[in-house]
Amino acid sequence: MSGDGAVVVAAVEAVADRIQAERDHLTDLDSAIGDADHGGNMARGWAEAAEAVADLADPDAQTAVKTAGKTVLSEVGGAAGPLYGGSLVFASQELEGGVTPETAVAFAETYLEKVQDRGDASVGAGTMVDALTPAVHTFKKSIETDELPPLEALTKAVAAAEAGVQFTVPIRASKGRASYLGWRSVGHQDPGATSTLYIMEELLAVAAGHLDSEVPDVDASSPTIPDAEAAEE
Amino acid sequence: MSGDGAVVVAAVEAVADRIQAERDHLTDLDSAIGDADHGGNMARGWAEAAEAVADLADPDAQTAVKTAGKTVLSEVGGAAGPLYGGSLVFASQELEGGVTPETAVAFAETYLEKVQDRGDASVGAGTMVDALTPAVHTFKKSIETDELPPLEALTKAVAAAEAGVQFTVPIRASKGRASYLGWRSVGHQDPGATSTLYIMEELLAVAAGHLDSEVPDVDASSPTIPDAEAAEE
Amino acid sequence: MVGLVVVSHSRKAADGIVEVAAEMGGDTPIEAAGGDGDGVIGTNVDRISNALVAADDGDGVVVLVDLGSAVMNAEVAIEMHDGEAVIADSPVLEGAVNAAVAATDPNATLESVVEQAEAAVAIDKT
Amino acid sequence: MVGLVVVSHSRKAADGIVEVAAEMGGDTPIEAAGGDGDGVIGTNVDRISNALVAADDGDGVVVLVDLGSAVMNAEVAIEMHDGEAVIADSPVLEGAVNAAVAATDPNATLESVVEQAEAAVAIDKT
Ligand SMILES: Nc1ncnc2c1ncn2[C@@H]1O[C@H](COP(=O)(O)OP(=O)(O)O)[C@@H](O)[C@H]1O
Ligand SMILES: Nc1ncnc2c1ncn2[C@@H]1O[C@H](COP(=O)(O)OP(=O)(O)O)[C@@H](O)[C@H]1O
Ligand SMILES: [Mg+2]
Ligand SMILES: [Mg+2]
Ligand SMILES: [Mg+2]
Ligand SMILES: [Mg+2]
Repeated sequence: MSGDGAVVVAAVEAVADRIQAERDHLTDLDSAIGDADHGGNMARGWAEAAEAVADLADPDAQTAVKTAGKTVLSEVGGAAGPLYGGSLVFASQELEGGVTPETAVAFAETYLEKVQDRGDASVGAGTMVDALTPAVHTFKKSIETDELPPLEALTKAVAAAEAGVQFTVPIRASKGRASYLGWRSVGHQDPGATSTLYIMEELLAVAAGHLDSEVPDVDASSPTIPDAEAAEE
Repeated sequence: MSGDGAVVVAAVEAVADRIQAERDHLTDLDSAIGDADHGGNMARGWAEAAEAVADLADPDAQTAVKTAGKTVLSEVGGAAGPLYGGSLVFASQELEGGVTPETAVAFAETYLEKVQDRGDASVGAGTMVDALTPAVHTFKKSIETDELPPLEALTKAVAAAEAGVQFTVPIRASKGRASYLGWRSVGHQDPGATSTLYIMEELLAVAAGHLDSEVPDVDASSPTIPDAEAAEE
Repeated sequence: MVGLVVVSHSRKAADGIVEVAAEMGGDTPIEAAGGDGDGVIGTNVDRISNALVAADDGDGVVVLVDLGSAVMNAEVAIEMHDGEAVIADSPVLEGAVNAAVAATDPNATLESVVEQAEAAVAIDKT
Repeated sequence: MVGLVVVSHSRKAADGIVEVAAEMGGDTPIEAAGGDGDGVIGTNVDRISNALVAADDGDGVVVLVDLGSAVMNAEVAIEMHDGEAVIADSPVLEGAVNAAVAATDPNATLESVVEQAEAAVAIDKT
């Protein structure tokens, strides 16, 4: 197995390992503002997804992503099932021609659209959308406008996701189970935003290994994206 | 065992037998506009009530009625439980001084009030209230205004209940399960109104036996109550 | 007949809600899709898909959902379903009872059953 | 803490609704009173009474009901109960979830929990 498909398989496996490692932390986050199952949901779903993609015979990237998504969709009993799994299945169509910077942007945008569509959550609702939206915006601008190399774009996207995760802490949740808590959701980090960040970090690591290069040293605390200078250019 | 308590015990047994005999018919009525359990609910509840009152050692009327009501309340899983059982328990207080025409009227009025209160059904909602209300009004007027002998008053009350049962047929139900059917409830006889009539018929039969007299021959199709002549007197 | 599917995070809840609705539902096909399939609290798109197939005799299916992922997984299952199905914007148990009764109307349509399910929000209990 | 009692005609439904609500309910005492006690569909005043006692640790109980005799039997049980209890005018499952969450608020009162339960009618699902 080689090429884009193999990279996707490696990425799914890396995500599965990472989620397994963060399982208890994700569950703790979900226990504060939800039903304490996000770690278990995600660990189970991604472990199954890793097995499913490993079983594919020399898949292309689209097939591997679609298989991972279908498995997560079937195996995860919580909101993460349709949100992660369903959106991966849907967005996999953008990878028909393999993984290039352009198809990666299209994939990211389609994935975001599907998550927003399925969950009906705007930015600021205290969900995974808060991590995903700045990440996708940053990735797109970095590739399309700033013409940065893919790894650098992805690094900035990860930093953007991190900012999004932090943004969920001080804001009142208005979607998902955390919204049941009303004001009591303020001060809590969203589990789904957090797992979105972990997944992106793994994508970056796998991409770096694949592109055989170091992860660029981008300052996560001040990502350059939608900042004043860039806007004025 | 003798006196009022014994009459109540006999009445409860007569009701239990009658309901058992009408069980399938009541269930058929409830199957058309409800959940097909009124016959079973009532048969079970009254059979248990008959056993419970038979076990009492020389009860007074109040105790016997209260025991029957408590048993029906505990044993009947449907609306009939709180409506028949709960109202009997509550109204039993009116029989503290035994059964006289006056306490019987007070009992009937209190029972009706409790049924209306518990079920929040007005006359014309297509429920047992439609049988009970004219029966209680007629009984009260027959005793208090017309000064009829108790058996004659009770006979008129039974005729009034019968008119109430017929009244539930053409009207749209607005309380109880039949109300879920909306317009489709029109044309159906209410099971609870029907069982109310059966109970009153048994009360009349037992009272007649007790007072050792014939049931007076009152024309059921034209009860004399709230009619024009009476009103003008 | 219009069919019903009841989706709840709890298998027991879905099964029990079907029991309550069936009391008034005559021959209405009513299927439960509760729990995530491993006895865990959650919802599962495959269970919902199977329930849709079982409840659909060609006249469409009204889907009653409890919360959160039940709604999203029901949407996914409906998108994959070969036939008409609609999620009712109603309380799950009360909507199911209303819909079950509405489905027994000889003139029932998918629209009329959804409408009755959604009318359940107006039910006063006290 | 304010406690909850879930009354449904189906034992499974009551038990399952408690499962769903407990997911979000922390230490909230939540008791099921489902079915008529003989495995038959219905409600039973004695079961409700026992559930009230079990759920009441002195701060009162919010009672969630499904339909018909559930309401009347809950009223009877509440009249007989030694303590404060209120029926919420809300959908049974959605109200139970809302109430369970509301009860975990350190400032919760019987009133605030009923209010949140009743706010469940406004939940949009689609
Ligand atoms: N409507 C929604 N839109 C976007 N994200 C959502 C929505 N509902 C939940 N989420 C995300 O899903 C996460 C919870 O996932 P999980 O615990 O697996 O599901 P559940 O809430 O069903 O138990 C939340 O932290 C949030 O990020
Ligand atoms: N709210 C109400 N007020 C008065 N009577 C009612 C009410 N609800 C139901 N009933 C009576 O109860 C009868 C049904 O009793 P039953 O079948 O034993 O209970 P359920 O409807 O719970 O199955 C109805 O025919 C009607 O006369
Ligand atoms: Mg969760
Ligand atoms: Mg969950
Ligand atoms: Mg009935
Ligand atoms: Mg019943």
